[in-house]
Amino acid sequence: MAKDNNSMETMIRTKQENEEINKINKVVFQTDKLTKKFGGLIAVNNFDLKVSQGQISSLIGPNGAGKTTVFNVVTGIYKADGGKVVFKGEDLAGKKPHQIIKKGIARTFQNIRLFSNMTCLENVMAGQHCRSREGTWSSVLQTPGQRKEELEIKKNAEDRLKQVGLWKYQDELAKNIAYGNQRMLEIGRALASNPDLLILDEPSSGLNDKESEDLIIFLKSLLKEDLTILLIEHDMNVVMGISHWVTVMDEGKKIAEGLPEDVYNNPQVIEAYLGKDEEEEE
Amino acid sequence: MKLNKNIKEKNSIFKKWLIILIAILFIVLPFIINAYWVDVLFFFGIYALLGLSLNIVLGEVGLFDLGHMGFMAIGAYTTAILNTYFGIPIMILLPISAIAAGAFAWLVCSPIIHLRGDYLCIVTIGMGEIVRLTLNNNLFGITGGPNGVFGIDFPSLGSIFIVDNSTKFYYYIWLIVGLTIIGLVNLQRSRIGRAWNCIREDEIAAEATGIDVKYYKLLAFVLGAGLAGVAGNIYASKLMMVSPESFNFMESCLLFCIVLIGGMGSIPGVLIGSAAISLFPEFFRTFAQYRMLIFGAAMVAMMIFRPGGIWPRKRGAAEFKSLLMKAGEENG
Amino acid sequence: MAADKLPVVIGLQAPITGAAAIEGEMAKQSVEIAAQMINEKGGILGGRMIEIRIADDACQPKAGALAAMKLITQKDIVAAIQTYGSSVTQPASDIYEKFKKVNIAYGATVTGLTERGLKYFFRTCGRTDTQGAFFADEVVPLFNAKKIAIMHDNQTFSLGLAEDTKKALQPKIDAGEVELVYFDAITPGESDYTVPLTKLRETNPDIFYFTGYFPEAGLIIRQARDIGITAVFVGGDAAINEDFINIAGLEYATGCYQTQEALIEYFTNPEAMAFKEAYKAKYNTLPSSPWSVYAADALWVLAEAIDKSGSTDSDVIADYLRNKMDQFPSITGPIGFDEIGDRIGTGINLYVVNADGSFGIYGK
Amino acid sequence: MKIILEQLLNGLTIGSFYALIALGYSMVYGVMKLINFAHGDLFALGSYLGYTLLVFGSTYATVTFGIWGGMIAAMLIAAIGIGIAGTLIERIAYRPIYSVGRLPAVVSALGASIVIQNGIMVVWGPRPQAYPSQVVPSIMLNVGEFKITLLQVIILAISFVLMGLLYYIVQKTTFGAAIRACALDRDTAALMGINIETIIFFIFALGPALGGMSGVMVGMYYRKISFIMGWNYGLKAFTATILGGIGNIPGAMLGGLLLGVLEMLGSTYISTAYKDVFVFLVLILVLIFRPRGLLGEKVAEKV
Amino acid sequence: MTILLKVEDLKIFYGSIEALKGISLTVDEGEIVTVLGANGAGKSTLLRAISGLLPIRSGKIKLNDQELNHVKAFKIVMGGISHVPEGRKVFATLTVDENLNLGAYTRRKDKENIKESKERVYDLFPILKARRNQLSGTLSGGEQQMLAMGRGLMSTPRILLLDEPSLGLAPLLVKQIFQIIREINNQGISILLVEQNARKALSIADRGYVMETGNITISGLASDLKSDKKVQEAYLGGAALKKRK
Ligand SMILES: Nc1ncnc2c1ncn2[C@@H]1O[C@H](COP(=O)(O)OP(=O)(O)OP(=O)(O)O)[C@@H](O)[C@H]1O
Ligand SMILES: Nc1ncnc2c1ncn2[C@@H]1O[C@H](COP(=O)(O)OP(=O)(O)OP(=O)(O)O)[C@@H](O)[C@H]1O
Ligand SMILES: [Mg+2]
Ligand SMILES: [Mg+2]
Repeated sequence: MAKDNNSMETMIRTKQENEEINKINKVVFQTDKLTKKFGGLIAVNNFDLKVSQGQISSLIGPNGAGKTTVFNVVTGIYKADGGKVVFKGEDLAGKKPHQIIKKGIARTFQNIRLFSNMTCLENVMAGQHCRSREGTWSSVLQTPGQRKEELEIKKNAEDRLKQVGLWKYQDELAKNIAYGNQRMLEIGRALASNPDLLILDEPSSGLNDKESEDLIIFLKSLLKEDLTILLIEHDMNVVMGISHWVTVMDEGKKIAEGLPEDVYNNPQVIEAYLGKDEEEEE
Repeated sequence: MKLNKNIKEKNSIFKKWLIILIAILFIVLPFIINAYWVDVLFFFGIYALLGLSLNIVLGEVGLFDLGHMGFMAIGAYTTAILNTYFGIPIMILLPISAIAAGAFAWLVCSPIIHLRGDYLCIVTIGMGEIVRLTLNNNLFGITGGPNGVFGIDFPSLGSIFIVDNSTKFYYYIWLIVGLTIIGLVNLQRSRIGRAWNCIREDEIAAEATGIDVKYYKLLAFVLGAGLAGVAGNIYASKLMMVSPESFNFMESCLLFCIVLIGGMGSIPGVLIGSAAISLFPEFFRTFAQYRMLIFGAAMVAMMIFRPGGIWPRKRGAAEFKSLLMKAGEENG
Repeated sequence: MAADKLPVVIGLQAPITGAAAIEGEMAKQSVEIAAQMINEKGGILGGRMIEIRIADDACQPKAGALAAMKLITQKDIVAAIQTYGSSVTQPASDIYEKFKKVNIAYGATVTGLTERGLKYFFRTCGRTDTQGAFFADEVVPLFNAKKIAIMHDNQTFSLGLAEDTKKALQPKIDAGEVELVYFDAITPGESDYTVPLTKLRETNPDIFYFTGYFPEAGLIIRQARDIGITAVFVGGDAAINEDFINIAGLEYATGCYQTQEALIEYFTNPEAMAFKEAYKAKYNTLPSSPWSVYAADALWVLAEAIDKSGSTDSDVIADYLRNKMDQFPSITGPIGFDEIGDRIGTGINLYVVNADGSFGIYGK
Repeated sequence: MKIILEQLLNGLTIGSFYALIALGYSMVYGVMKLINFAHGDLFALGSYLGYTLLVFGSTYATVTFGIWGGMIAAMLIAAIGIGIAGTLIERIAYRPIYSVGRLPAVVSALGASIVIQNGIMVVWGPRPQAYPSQVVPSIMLNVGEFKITLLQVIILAISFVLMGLLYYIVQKTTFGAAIRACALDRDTAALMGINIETIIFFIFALGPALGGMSGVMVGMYYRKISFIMGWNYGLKAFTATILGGIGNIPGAMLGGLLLGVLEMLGSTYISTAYKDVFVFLVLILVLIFRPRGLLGEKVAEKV
Repeated sequence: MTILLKVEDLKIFYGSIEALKGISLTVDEGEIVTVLGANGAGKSTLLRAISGLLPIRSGKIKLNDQELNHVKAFKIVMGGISHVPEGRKVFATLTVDENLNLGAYTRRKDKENIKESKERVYDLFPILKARRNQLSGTLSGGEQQMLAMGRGLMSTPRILLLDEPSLGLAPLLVKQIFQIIREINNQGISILLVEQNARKALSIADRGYVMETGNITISGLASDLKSDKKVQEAYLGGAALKKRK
């Protein structure tokens, strides 16, 4: 994990700064009346979501609200029952997951899904699959072009591994590293595809407060790479700490959106999601 | 870290020598043993080739294929029919058989490739049986029904090069096995091999990582079938005949065992597995009816004592795990 | 002198394991009995004993090729007896040919086998086309049958017999004398054949020729009668034996017919009597399969050829078998071989199952 | 019309045997996710055991309780014997390798199958045996135009009762839920206080016992048994299980019956020789459109 | 107070890797004890060892002076230890209702009481009641966590081992879960709680232990740990939100 120990304050923008950024940035990604049903259950219901270029947007909401389902529809794992997903002006309807990542949307999963019996390095190398093209025959014959590409893949993977702080585990099987590290590895794998939009499903779950903070710093550092981030989170420290924009959903519908602190103080959100702020322990 | 590297290097040097040693042994072997054992080793080679071909599907991608003999049958019959009816030389038919088997795999697997686990398994069984039964029913009157097709030539390129005795067949098959191994090792170390392994580990994650799961599964089937087709070509020309009963379900099961006894996805493992399956019965033939009893018991015992296979594939530094941990601690 | 006492080794390639293991076992027993008989008479070539060496081919072509190699590479093996299935015999015979070893097939009846111009390949069993012709020319008129049903099991032998029979019937069909109303296969190894039999029943045949093996034949006759098929039931030579009666039950088996070459029970020539006695003495029964007796015959003619020609050289033996052997009295009657290695003159009879479970030659 | 109905009945008879064997198969398979190649051979072993009992052992029962008593005795003893054999195989061949995944178990099962099959051959000899006709009743019933043997009716009845019973146990009781839980996740099942060994014992005693019982019934009905018969029936049972949907008891029954009817259709309207080709083609078609089999539930895989 | 659960010098290995290097801890009757620690410290391993899922290399585990070392997992449950495993581990193709029934498997004869317990669980987690006939694999992450907790309560344990119960839950539910833990505790059930949410865990616990790579490094009263410098630095983090206000 990134080692610089910036204090939290410098990482948090003021309200005005945030508003300004929001104005400048254009929307790169949006869903339009997205709907997904499971049998009788409408998990996502005419849901609109906007994500602006170069920002961190958060999607929050009670358990079972349909957040993960939105992600699954967006990344092509489920087929939408209605509505559109637009990325960089292009409708992603009917695209398969492997095509969507090629368009520049990479994701992680709520329950980590790594290639457990492959090494960390291989996991990250696999992430570059959609950015490489050597075919079967050149691989069988190991043509110079193929070797060159393979070297590049390896080089990039090493860089990514270092970036997520897992360099020393490069040869370890993914299933053998600690949980928190697996989360970082999954992010590393997603990053390896050089995405424009990174979608993270509860990246901080299972991390303790300290580790979550490191994660915040890491995610912020990614913005420098011209990356847009959309995340689902339940940890309010993370959500409030890094998001430029927060969307709240409940029972498949959007119930609020706005700047973090607006949402935080929105009575509907408090009612449905945050709970009454009874006296904190300290 | 340095210590670690040293051991790795030593290990790979040791491996290199081991490979060279085994290669030399294989080259001189026909001069030491009699023709019967040369033939036994030839069939070992056939099984090795088949094992390698199934290993692509089963070992690398993790697809249960219990009808692999069907692909070999396609290759063998392509060779048999084109050779006996049109007199096309066997060696020219080698790539043609491979393409025929591969094309067949592509055709029949396309619609079923989305099936999972055991559902795919039964479909491959069904496919293998369909091939065998259709051949047995003398399709279009050209497969010869249960008698099969007789009078297939030896492999030759004109009159310059002809494979016509046990020793030549032995070198011929092992040359092909050798080339196949090189090709497959290269594949294992490429993005293709990685994509296959990813699919085996987690299909959904693989798809989300940008791997076209359907395409790569089909690719594995087509390549595996193509190699099985090559094996079929050589097999047909060695026996000078083909008949449907050589491609029955039991044989497909034995191929499955080859891959698992050796160790999924491990190329040395496949060689060991095919040795076990093809040599064991020869050694124990004197036990007559008890032979298969022992064979079955050995299979069970093998899995109990080495469930991961005799020579499982190792990845990265899994072999030096404890060392690496120490190194990691020093560094970190 | 010592060298003379060395045994003459004959190979026997047979399915000791696998689905046809029963045939292999009987062939082994029969050949060993025959060897024992010859040896008891003082052996051949002036006192050399015969030794049998067995290679198991599990009734598979590949294993058959290996078994042949195994026998050939044993330098002291003079000739080989091989083997049960036609598809196993075929690749093996090519190998023997290449290594110039006389090999005599005992259970491979497919017509085409001997027509490949092989020099060292012979067989003591007949060909399916003789049997087919017998059915067409003798049996059909005998029962005055007009509508004929033929059922086989799609295995080499059975299909061969069925097709040869069809071929032999063709002139009569063309002349409009008879009608082939049913010609289809069943899958061997199953238990229930009522579905194809019901289909067969609807064609209402006068005669029903089943060319498969006894395990299925036993089931088929019972199930056929149960669903009301009354046609005359005739089995090919692999269909009817004691086990057939066991499986079908005597009430069903009685009155079934069989086209059969050489059922050992009916041979009364001295060689056959001696063989039966020796076999019974050891195993307390007779071999239920005709093929195993042909295997014994194969040993019988090989011994004669080696003894008479005084040589263990393959060319000499082959030449003797092909040109000099004539009406040699073997267990299943006089033997000689024609140009292509087929046995000359195998008599085929129609047998019937009697009410007491015994077999009789029909009409005698 | 009569012929169609008659053929349908024929198909259902064959199918009911497949279904009966598939029931036991599906139990083991559904719970342990083990492609139990040995199941067919246990079935064959049951057949031989019943044969031996009827020929030698159960004369006492037959004398005392009549022909039906002899049959019941043979069936029960064979069921118990095969149940024991099943648990033994589980102990020896499968238990040591559960933890390493499913595939090694496939090889082990294949090995066990080969051992049993050749064991039967060594003990009883390679020739097929016939159940003696005097120990099996051959009463015919006339239903309208059709003839059905009493035995057939009884066999059908027994298999339907067994199916109902199994369905109830597995789907409706807490014990059944425990069985299904074990199939999903053994560690967590243990945390519920489920004794996994009891469950496995139950599965591997009952499944093969059902197989053994079917073996005796098939022997009595068709009379001919052979040491290789298990392989064919095992494959058919596997097919039936998949056709119906993995781990689904009614599915296995439906799959078996359907398989019988499909074979009938294939051999009546196409050709007997292409019967199995037809069956497998239909199976493949079904799976293309219903990837989880006919009654297979949608697997709850959430991403 | 009497000691209910006692772990003495426990060592656990995964193959050749030593995951626990000699752990000792106690849980008294009626107590809430929390175990904190970074990822991979061995917290889950500890719980799995206590409930009999892992072979013990050396050391002792005792429940009320009864040694559990070689007792099988299902018997340990009967002894009164209930373990809600990490990562929910609901039985995906079973319905919610069936999952709960299995939680009460050890007393399955006791139909009446099971019904009662189930009603209590449904009262605690009303959403489960609404989804009682849904296959649990299709529940949302939080719903699954609730189900796992509920299932754990069904066996009416004397001590409940909770492995990260707040994982993946919405803030509202996190609050509820901790309240429920307290409620359960008030009913006399002892609790051994493994949590990443150290702040919350320490606020409801009586005592706490801190684990680092297989060892216990700090232990003491929860209130002491909360103010401990090292603990604050490593596990509590600076609460960003607080500073914003
Ligand atoms: N494959 C599926 N089949 C049936 N229902 C499903 C499926 N996937 C999700 N659901 C239902 O859809 C609803 C939304 O689920 P989703 O996983 O999107 O929630 P979530 O907002 O991510 O919640 P959490 O924060 O707890 O993860 C839930 O009620 C869930 O039960
Ligand atoms: N099945 C296993 N095989 C090998 N090593 C394992 C296994 N399970 C856990 N480990 C290793 O044991 C150590 C302790 O793991 P454990 O799961 O107990 O940690 P934890 O404290 O619960 O962490 P987390 O907070 O991430 O849940 C880790 O280094 C982990 O990699
Ligand atoms: Mg979610
Ligand atoms: Mg843990």
